Amino acid sequence: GCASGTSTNSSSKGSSAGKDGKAITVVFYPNESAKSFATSRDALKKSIEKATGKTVKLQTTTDYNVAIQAIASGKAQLAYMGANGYIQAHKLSKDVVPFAAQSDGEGTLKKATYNSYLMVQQKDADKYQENGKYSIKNVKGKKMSYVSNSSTSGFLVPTAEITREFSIKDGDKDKLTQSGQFFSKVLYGGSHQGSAVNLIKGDADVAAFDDADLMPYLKATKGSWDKVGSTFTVKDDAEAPFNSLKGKSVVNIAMMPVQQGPWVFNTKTLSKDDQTKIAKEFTSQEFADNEQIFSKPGSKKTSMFPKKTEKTKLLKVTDKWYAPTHKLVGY
Amino acid sequence: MIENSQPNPNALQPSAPKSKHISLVTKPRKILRTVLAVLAIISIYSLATLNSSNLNLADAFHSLGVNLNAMFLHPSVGQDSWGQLLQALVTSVSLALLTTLLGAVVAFFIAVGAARNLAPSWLATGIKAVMAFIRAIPTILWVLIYSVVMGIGASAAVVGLTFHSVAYLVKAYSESIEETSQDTIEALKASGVGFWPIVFQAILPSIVPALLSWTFIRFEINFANAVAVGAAAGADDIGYFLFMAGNFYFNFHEVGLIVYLLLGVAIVLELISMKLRGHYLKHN
Amino acid sequence: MKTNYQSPQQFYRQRRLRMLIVLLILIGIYVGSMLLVKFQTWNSIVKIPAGLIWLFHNFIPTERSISYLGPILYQLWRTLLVSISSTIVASIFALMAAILGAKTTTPHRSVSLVIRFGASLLRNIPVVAWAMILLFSFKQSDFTGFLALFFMTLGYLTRAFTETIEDLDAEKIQALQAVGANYFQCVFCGVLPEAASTLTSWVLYMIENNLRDATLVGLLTGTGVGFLFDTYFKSFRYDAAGLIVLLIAILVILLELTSTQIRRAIA
Amino acid sequence: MLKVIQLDKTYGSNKHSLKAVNFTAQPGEVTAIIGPSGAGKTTILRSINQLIRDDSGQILLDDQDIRQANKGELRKIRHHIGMIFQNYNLINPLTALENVLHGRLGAKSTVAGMLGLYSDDEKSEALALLDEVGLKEYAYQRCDQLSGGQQQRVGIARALMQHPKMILCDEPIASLDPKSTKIVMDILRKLAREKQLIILINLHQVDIALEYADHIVGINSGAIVFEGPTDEVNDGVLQKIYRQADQPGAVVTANEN
Amino acid sequence: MLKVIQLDKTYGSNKHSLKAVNFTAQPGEVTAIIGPSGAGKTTILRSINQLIRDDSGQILLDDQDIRQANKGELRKIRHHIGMIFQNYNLINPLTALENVLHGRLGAKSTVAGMLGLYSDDEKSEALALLDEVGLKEYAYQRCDQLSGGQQQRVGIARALMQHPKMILCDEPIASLDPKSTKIVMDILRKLAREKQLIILINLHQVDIALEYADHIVGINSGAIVFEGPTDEVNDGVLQKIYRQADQPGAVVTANEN
Ligand SMILES: Nc1ncnc2c1ncn2[C@@H]1O[C@H](COP(=O)(O)OP(=O)(O)OP(=O)(O)O)[C@@H](O)[C@H]1O
Ligand SMILES: Nc1ncnc2c1ncn2[C@@H]1O[C@H](COP(=O)(O)OP(=O)(O)OP(=O)(O)O)[C@@H](O)[C@H]1O
Ligand SMILES: [Mg+2]
Ligand SMILES: [Mg+2]
Repeated sequence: GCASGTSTNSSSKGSSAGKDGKAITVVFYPNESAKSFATSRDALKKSIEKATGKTVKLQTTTDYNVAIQAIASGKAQLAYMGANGYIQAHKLSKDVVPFAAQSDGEGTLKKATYNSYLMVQQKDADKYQENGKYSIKNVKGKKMSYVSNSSTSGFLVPTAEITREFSIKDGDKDKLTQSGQFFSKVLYGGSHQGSAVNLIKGDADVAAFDDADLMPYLKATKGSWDKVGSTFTVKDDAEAPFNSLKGKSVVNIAMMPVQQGPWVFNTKTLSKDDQTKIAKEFTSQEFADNEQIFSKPGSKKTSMFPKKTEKTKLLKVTDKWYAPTHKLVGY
Repeated sequence: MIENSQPNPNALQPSAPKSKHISLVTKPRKILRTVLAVLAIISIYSLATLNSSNLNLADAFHSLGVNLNAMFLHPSVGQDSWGQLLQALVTSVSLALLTTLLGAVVAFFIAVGAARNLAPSWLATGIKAVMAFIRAIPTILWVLIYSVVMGIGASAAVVGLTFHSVAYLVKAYSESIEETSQDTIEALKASGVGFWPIVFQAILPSIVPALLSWTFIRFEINFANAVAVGAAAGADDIGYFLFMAGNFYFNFHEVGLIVYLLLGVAIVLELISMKLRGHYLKHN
Repeated sequence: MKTNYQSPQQFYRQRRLRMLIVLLILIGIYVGSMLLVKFQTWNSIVKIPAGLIWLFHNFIPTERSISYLGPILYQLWRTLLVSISSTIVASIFALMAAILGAKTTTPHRSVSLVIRFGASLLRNIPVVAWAMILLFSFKQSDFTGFLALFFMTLGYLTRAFTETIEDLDAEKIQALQAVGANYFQCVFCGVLPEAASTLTSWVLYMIENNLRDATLVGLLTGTGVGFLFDTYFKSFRYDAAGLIVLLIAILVILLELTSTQIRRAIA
Repeated sequence: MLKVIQLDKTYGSNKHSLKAVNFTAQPGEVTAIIGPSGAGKTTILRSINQLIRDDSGQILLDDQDIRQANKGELRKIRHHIGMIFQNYNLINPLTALENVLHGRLGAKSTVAGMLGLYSDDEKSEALALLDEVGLKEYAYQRCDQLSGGQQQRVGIARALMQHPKMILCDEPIASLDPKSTKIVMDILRKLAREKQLIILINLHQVDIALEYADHIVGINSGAIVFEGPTDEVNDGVLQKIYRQADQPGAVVTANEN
Repeated sequence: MLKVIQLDKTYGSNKHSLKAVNFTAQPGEVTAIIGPSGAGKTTILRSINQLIRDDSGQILLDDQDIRQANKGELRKIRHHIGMIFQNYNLINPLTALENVLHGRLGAKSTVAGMLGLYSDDEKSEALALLDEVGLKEYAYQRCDQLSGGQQQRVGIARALMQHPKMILCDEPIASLDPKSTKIVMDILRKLAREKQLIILINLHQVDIALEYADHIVGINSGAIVFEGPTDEVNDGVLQKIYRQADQPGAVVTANEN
């Protein structure tokens, strides 16, 4: 359906477009900038063009700040972000408003979360048990690995969990981020995979990362992805950087739910009309059935949104729904 | 003349010709040695206190060998195609060309104001301080600023990178200008020539080889910078593929291939610069 | 180039033609690149002031930033140490490489070529690739940052030193040969003293440069002022990030002043 | 005619470099200023075209006081005073022809000067001048590929391109070998005669001065100690001019550089 | 005694720069080599201490053929041949004293030379030599702060530090003003007389050669056209030596740079 998109292109120029331009710019977070999502991004572009009749410009970036500033300043009209990133952008500009997020397997927002973990090596797992239950009491003084200091699931959520557990004061939060203070050493893996590798190789005692990024490499050999205390083992056919780590196992000692990231628009530079059109298009069933955007459950080829079940789709959300993350971030 | 012997008193200071032992150490030599000693001590102290996090050197070098082997002996295009990579490479080269050309033109005019033999001292010092400040701001910050102001894309990358380009070249150019002999400038001044004609007719031709060589060095740096931050501004350059291959897919083979491509560009560039410089020095 | 022209008019016509061609080529390159990357020259130039205003508006340190001063100063100090030590260690190796690699002092042409190529290799490996090469093997630590700076500095200094030595007057070295001095004596008593002040300038400049590249070191090491900048930057504490930039600028300018002073004193 | 009247110059606060200097130089004549090193020869020459600003006195070129000229006027006056230097001071990478044409820059507008836009007439004239100094074949050669003597002649052609009333030469032959010296001095004398120029030359070599100059100005420690036609110069005069310089013996150190 | 026998040298493949050159130079005498530019003066001098390797012939210094010496021997021979250059070729940032001490490098072990370890005796001697050339006060001055004439004298002291049998001078005074010229030439002549050195000087200035040399070697286009005591040089001889150079008129171009 791209033919219809181009035909209305010129007619819509002066009218309502992005208030300062004809094209709608969509910016993607580094994660979603990945090359393998190129098809998904193109499909998205077509959908938006179809819905609004305007040209769409896709912008990938490798820097979180650039993405956040772009949507906050209104230079981009549309963005797909992480929950934390959204909160930051919303703080910079109230015009940034969420309008859709991925649902849970039931097609509702109830469990529209993914998981972030604190994991340890299997051989050390016992040390983190208290009365047969896993706890993070013992992580103090250990070597810690985060993803990067702008990640939601690989940094923000785990530090919030640790802050809560150890009742760390607000002003001392930075202590969690630097070597030789709370932790004997703090590492940044640069990516979820990198953080996991830090742990499995033994450079870190404790590592934070999420499920979505590690599923291609790890399988749950005891328990499941939804249970604390489960054991995960590197798959035999895992690709780099795990190819030399086959068979190694890790155990999750804590699991924190993270809210799915929202699609947001900048209400100041995207016309009301387009806002409605896009929101409607994104939350439609037709959109959820687009295989280039939603990969089928269990499918080999991953698209931007992997479906847990057939019911998975995008649902309408508001800023209110993100209250938990607001609380986590502190504003 | 008498007045030229005025540096004598301090130059004579190890004046012990009578005594048996004659020292060769002069004051500047002592200062140099002190500076070197201080730097050496700082280095040793800093090396000793470096946190190497109980690194196992044998393992480290082994894994280094394995990685280098994967990168440089088994390069491959990974999941991208040659077409994509080459096109992105061209984009990166274009970014570097744009930032270098823009930088060179802007920098030349500013450099005239920053050269001590042409401009008043306060102006030269002022400009140089501002340039030092600009260079202290990380490139990624410039890119961020301009993607906020102009939107993500190549334009932001170009403008952001050009700032450093200008700041660097102003320093380099103004130092080249300062090296042109005051006498030649004076010769034209003595025949009643104005400021800008002197700049373009006397100074510019004299420093062309130096300008060329600085500009090419800067091109090399701009190219590296374009690769490093172009991707952040969404310029769709080779840096994006490098970032993806390195940070997302951990594909050493593809990183190796991209490094080879970058080296190829660098070598071609070096050959061109050698040719041009040789040509200019010999023939013009 | 022809050295005989029919008339000065023809000479100037030719010269002007050549200039025109060069100019056209440059403009061609510019326009070509511009179209390729979709760069809008005029639009961009007009927005430069807006960017500067945004910068000052957001990055001016506030009173709150003062509370960050402690850790910032400490990390700045650490970073300075790493910049200095990596530069000094690299300059020792670079000096040896340069003496072996400079056309005037090389024992053999092939050695010179190998060294040039090696230096070019070191200079042109991008940061991301360094990060991969070093991070995977040497982990995230001060040491990794040191190594990265070391290799990059080595690449640049080898080139700079080589050119400095080649620029020396070959006759001066010959004068020592004529005295009966051998290779090492010529190098130590002739080449090094003659080049010393230029070499020192380069070393001092590189220290400054490495300090500026601290952001990159931060990326690799998770320490140093670069990492702090990264943390503040990514958590949108722009005032603190601005404070770091300001302090780095001040330190760089101070270093530049000291190094000018030192150069003057050792001259 | 050039008339220097009561010219005084003090560098810094202490050194009195020129003390009430008076002399004249006539068109059609070669006037040589001789004197020991540091006597003030260079200072006089540079005061004349105001490359250094003197403290007091008058410098009359055809009855106009150069010292009173404002910035614009000074540029115009300078354009009519050629200057030749010991180190030629040409723009090395440019051709002889271009260097000669630089003599016209002072008469051009800023833009024309910046772009080096010369008229066809000017170009022909430059070539003719190069021919006059015997360098026609070298017109398109880079200046740093010329020998010292040839470079100095390019310098002379550049000065002539200014259509000067006067040429100031600061030790024009100090870097030249004897043969080139002869060529250059012959040209200068010829120019004085044929074009009725005022030619003022600072010289170290007394023999050359006696051979070529019509008029000699002797200076010692900033004061004129002799002025008169060349044939009035005798050993006594020379002794007076070089008073401190002729201590015998090889070791003359302090007053040498 | 230095005996050059049938020395031949061809640069590249075409140019025959020296053709069967024969001459001798005696200790205690100043021998000057004169000839037009490009005649081969520098080539002869540099062949003597083998800075350029000649093609054939013999160079006998006190009956030892320098051309036959192996690398180690050559270092020793060179150590006894001082060399003075037109551009002095001192190591600028070092003091005059250190530059003079460089004269000892040829006699030192590699390591001692590298580290500049000189004995107290050597240092006193260097100071004495600087005194001899009139530069005692400048011993601790950087060389680039000295005037040309002073630098050249440091060069002479460096050569003397070698305890030479012979000093080769390649246009030692071409960059000097007349007064410095006199000082330097006086020193060289005095050295020849007092220390019975062989002093071989390339000169452009005929007048200086005639004034200071005992023995003159005239060369033109790579061939010796005159050799004999100075008083045998007359206008005819000079004409022969400078054959192509004395075309009359201002335009002497091709053979000048
Ligand atoms: N820029 C200056 N600052 C201070 N003193 C100066 C300056 N230029 C020249 N002098 C002094 O003024 C006096 C005259 O110098 P001037 O250069 O005119 O002498 P000169 O006769 O040209 O000498 P020379 O023959 O060495 O060129 C000298 O004592 C010199 O030291
Ligand atoms: N390295 C070289 N390669 C080729 N030809 C050379 C080289 N050096 C000198 N020549 C040629 O050898 C000839 C003799 O040169 P040489 O330098 O010995 O002359 P010279 O008498 O010292 O001249 P000058 O008085 O100009 O110093 C010249 O024709 C010169 O062009
Ligand atoms: Mg003077
Ligand atoms: Mg010669």
